Amino acid sequence: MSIFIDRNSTVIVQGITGRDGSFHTKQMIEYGTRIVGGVTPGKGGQKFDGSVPVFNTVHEAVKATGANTSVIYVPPMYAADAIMEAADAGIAFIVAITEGVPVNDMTRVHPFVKEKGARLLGPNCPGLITPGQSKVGIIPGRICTPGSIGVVSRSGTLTYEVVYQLTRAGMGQSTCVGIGGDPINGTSFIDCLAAFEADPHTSAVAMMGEIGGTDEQEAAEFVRTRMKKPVVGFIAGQTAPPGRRMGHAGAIISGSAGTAAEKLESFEQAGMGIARRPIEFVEQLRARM
Amino acid sequence: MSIFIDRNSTVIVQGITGRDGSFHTKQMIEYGTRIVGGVTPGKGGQKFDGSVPVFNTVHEAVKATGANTSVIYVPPMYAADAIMEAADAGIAFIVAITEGVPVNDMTRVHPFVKEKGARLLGPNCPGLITPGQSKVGIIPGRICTPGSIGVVSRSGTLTYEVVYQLTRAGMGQSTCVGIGGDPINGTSFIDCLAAFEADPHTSAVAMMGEIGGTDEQEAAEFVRTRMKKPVVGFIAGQTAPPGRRMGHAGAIISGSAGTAAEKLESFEQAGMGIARRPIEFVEQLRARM
Amino acid sequence: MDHQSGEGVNIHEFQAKELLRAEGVPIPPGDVATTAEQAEAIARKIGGMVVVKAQVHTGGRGKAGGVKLAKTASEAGQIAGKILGMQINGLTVHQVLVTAAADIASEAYVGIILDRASRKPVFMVSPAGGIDIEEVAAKTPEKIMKLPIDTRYGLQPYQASELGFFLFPDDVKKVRAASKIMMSLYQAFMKHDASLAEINPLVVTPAGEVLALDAKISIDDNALDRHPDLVKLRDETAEEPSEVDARNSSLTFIKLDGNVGCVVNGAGLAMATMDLVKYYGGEPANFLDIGGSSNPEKVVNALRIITGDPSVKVILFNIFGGITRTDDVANGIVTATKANPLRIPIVIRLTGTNEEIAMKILKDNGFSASSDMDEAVQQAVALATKGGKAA
Amino acid sequence: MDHQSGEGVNIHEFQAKELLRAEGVPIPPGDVATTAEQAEAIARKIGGMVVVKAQVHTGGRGKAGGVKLAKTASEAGQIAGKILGMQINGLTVHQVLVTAAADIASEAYVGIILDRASRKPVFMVSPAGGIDIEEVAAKTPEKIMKLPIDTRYGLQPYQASELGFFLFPDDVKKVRAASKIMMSLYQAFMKHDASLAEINPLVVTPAGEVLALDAKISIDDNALDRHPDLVKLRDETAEEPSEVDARNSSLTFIKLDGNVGCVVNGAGLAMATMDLVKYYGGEPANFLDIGGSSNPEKVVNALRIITGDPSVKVILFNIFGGITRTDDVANGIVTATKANPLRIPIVIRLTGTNEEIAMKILKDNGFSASSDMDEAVQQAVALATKGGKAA
Repeated sequence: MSIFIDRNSTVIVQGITGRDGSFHTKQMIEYGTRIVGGVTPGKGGQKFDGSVPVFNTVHEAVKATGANTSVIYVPPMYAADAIMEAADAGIAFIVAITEGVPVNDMTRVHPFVKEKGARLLGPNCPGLITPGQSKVGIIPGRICTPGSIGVVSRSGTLTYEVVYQLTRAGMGQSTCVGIGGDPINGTSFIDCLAAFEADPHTSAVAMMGEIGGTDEQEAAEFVRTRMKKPVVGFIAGQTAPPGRRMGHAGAIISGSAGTAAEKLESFEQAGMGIARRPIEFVEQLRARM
Repeated sequence: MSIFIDRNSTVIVQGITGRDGSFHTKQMIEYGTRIVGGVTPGKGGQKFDGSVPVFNTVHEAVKATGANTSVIYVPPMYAADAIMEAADAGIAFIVAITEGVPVNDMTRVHPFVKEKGARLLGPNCPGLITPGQSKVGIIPGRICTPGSIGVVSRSGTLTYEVVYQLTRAGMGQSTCVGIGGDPINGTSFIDCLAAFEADPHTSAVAMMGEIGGTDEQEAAEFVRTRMKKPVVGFIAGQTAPPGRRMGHAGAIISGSAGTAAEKLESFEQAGMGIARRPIEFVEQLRARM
Repeated sequence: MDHQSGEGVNIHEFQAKELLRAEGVPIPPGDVATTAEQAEAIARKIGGMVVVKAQVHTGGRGKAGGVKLAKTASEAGQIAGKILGMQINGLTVHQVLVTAAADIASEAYVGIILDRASRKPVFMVSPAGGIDIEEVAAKTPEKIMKLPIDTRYGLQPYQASELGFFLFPDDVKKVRAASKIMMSLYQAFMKHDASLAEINPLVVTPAGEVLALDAKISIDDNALDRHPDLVKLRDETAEEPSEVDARNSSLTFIKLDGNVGCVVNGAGLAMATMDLVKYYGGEPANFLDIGGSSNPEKVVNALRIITGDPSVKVILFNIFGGITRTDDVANGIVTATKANPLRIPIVIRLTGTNEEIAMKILKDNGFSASSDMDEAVQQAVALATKGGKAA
Repeated sequence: MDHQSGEGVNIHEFQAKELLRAEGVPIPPGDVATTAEQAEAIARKIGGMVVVKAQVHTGGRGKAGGVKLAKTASEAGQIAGKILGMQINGLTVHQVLVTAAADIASEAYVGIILDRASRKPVFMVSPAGGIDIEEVAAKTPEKIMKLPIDTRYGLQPYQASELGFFLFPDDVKKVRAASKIMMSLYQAFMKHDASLAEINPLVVTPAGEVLALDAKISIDDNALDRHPDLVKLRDETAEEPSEVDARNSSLTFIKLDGNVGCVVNGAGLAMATMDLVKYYGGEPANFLDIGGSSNPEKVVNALRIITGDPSVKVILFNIFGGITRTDDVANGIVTATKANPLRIPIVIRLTGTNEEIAMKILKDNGFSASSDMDEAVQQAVALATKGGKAA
């Protein structure tokens, strides 16, 4: 079917009455996502957009709606608290869109979410979309089309670019996931690859990495040892100078680790296809399916 | 055989060169406990008592000796740290004798030990003894004799009293465990009862509780629903005035919960034998074996 | 509900309020006075209506007349003069708190209690404040919200907000104010190693301000070593003198109403000994635990404290030597009775470490001793009931 | 080893030392000077031998002559006069730290780095201090101990002790001193939301004292909102001016050496665009991410910053509208070029949200635009290489 979300996902929006929250809630509803409630402390009892009930706390929202998914649009200094509130209230899948969450906050949030048995996607991510069924986050719905390619990426607009190319080429997607570029995030490449491998409706995976860190190398090792489905990879930042930051915290090269060359080398060793340009995903995937 | 320790337990002593640590280490060695090392920061490389190697850290001690058990005699303000060090170093069974550990420390230590997969006995406990095999802690060895009665207690000298009576009556013990009287401790009555139930060499259990809290009631419920072996219980503090503390933090009555009457009532409902005086353990156990 | 788990050192209301004020809890201005004149001066400085409150470690101060409203500074002085020196539940009032009176629109309860069942500090809040929270728990438990806090993470803002919405479901401004107070209360609880921290009542004024009108904090005994500042707050004049004496001698002692004075090592055995006294028809005069270390000095102090109680008719020693060396105890008995010969009988039960040496010491000094607990307790009860002489 | 994960705001050595000193780290006395006279006065106050150290955000100060020993106060003044105004790795020295010189018996390295692999701050210590830790990591990795810290519990004393024993296996006094410093370093790291906190070297004096001689702290950009005090420490004179300008316009900008000026939304797409420029034989002049929000003002600022670089031969816009509305971007381009007509060609690629409206706006104002990324990049590279004119 898909990974993480489908037509049955029941979603609440934390920060539903905020600027970004309200805009994207409307977009999600329009796309068909089952938005069952929203949370804004002090606005409990109101209706968003005339129909979506608003609650003061996530606990109340979950109790009243039975939601299993939450998407977070609260300001960065409140994001860690919002994630923990969702996990504590029993939300199983939490998508944190918020950009600029202090990294130290995430060192506590990560084990908390794990202890509660929840899955966190993000923060600082565009969310995810299962085309034709549900979108949770901010990925533009009209660039996607249902199909069998799983897409996973560390960046936002680059994901859109690739998905757009795939759609134009007639290659639909099972689920497109943006895991976010922060140093500490909830869901890794490997988590997504494992889910795609287990999903009967995914036949191949497009993976977009960046310079910095070793997540892509670990993902490649996972592909090599644990996956049967074909995976095509791309690394952004081949021309970035070492040691300078590039907007994402993850997009850094330091010393010998985390270079594009190193990552592409690991892709090759894992037998993955390599897209040198975004557009090459199409031919590389086609060649392997 | 026994629970938690036996002749194969390899034990290190944290605080081995201290006043209490050195005294009881000698007693343990004399009893036959396999003391394989000790830890005192800054005394690494020395030998205790001419033969036991001393290390600077628990990690070093575990690496060098392969110890699976640790007993802690460090001062109260350092006890939480010592317990966490032991758990972090891979010690599976940690016995904290230290009295006077701040309770807030234990609110962090408890989940830490659990996360590391270790078992903590205590703090503020006399430790335990498997007669004829190994003693870890301060229970006087000569009052015990090998046999099939499991003994578990919240207090120290009261345990000795009962064990002494059992031994005088010819009723040997499989293992005698003092779980300690602090509000937050590592091993509960239920943990010990479950272990005794699973131990083929234990035929009956003597359990000594105190007023305060609801541990005994929960233990009684466990006996009722999960145990086949006979259990005889005792509650100290029947004459204690409500709301006053009695040396142990646990020995408190507050409101309707935690009274001796309530606890004894729960024992009766669980079909347990009741010892009204310490000496009555002998007849009550004999009647059920 | 096991409220008071964790042994606590009580501090006075005004001290608790200082600790909370330091964390940012809004509290009406006030100060403590030991004389009527001081009280009047404080009231004058505050201006307007004040409350004069007896500072003693007991509940029911209001019912006992220890809390009074004063309209003027001079009235505050007069009231303070009456309250100072008053006896409340057997304790003398040495200090009063003079604090600004607040108009009250509603009262709530907010507390944190260290809870043994969940192994965590537990927040307990209720919109039904101002009265005894145990009464609320018994009669209307649905009006209490309990929330255990994982101290690895601390109280999170969303939790404080949940607690706040339970108190004020329809007013987000009050929720924010109450949440802030709960964050501060938690900070104070953790910082000072409290076993209990309570604001009762937490009031809302007609203007919508949220204030702490009364506060109670107990500090974990075990943590005092790292809080020298808090040790100073301990007010020994507000406690039973024999218990203060015992604590200063490193003994755990609680005075009771019977006539069999008990000296035991270990709290569990001490309680079991008292129970056995009762079982055989006697009444224990005290709980006394000399602890584990074998220091003859402790025995001397224990005897001094017990014989200081005129209602004690017999002294019962019950010592099971583990860490405690029974010969040390025997030496203590000999030393103490040589210095201050006993005027009441003594029954000694000793067994365990160095028992033979102890028995010899006692015998050489004219004492007899048993190694059987039941036997010793029966003998002590008989002596207390009929009068008579052992040793 | 991904040292610098977490974007960091660098602060100067003297500022880092102040933060550490506040947590109790022993550091030789010193102060910062902006003139030779001030430096001399500080040296006089300190007395004895001092070190004069350039305060710039770059490594290799020593090699560049930015760190010098002075025997007297007047020598310190002379040296400061030489160092002030000096260029080190392209950065002008505006401040020097004058600090007491310490005798050194041995040097160690102590650092905490936020590590993405373990998702924790990681302590990294080495008895081989004073030199570049990356060199130690490469050549003698066994001389480095790494210890991830679970921030739910914080650095525990036993861990600080383990790290201390790794540095000083045979001297428990030094272990204790170093452990205390590590506890303080961790406090500072957490308190200030650092992504990096380093003491290098941590020295032992011949008398056995353990001291921090140099310190470096980077603050997590994302946490600055809760640290207004730290924002003030940001020294914009020590950074590339165009990057400061971009940051103040809420743009992420990094200057590079090529001639194709890139304006992109999203860091990943921005890097992919640069890579594609290179792929087609061109050289990007910069990394510029206008971010997600669609504010025409940002586009105006982006154009101003890029056209300020004389080496830029062509401007390439690559916008994939998601949150970003492409019509806003189009309006920004029109506004900016009306105010300041472009003297170099511009290539525009727009697709996504409100694409049709954007295309119309551009067409109405005489611009052409493509919806294909490869096509646009190829065109821009061709223009940069051969010269020419689009739009």
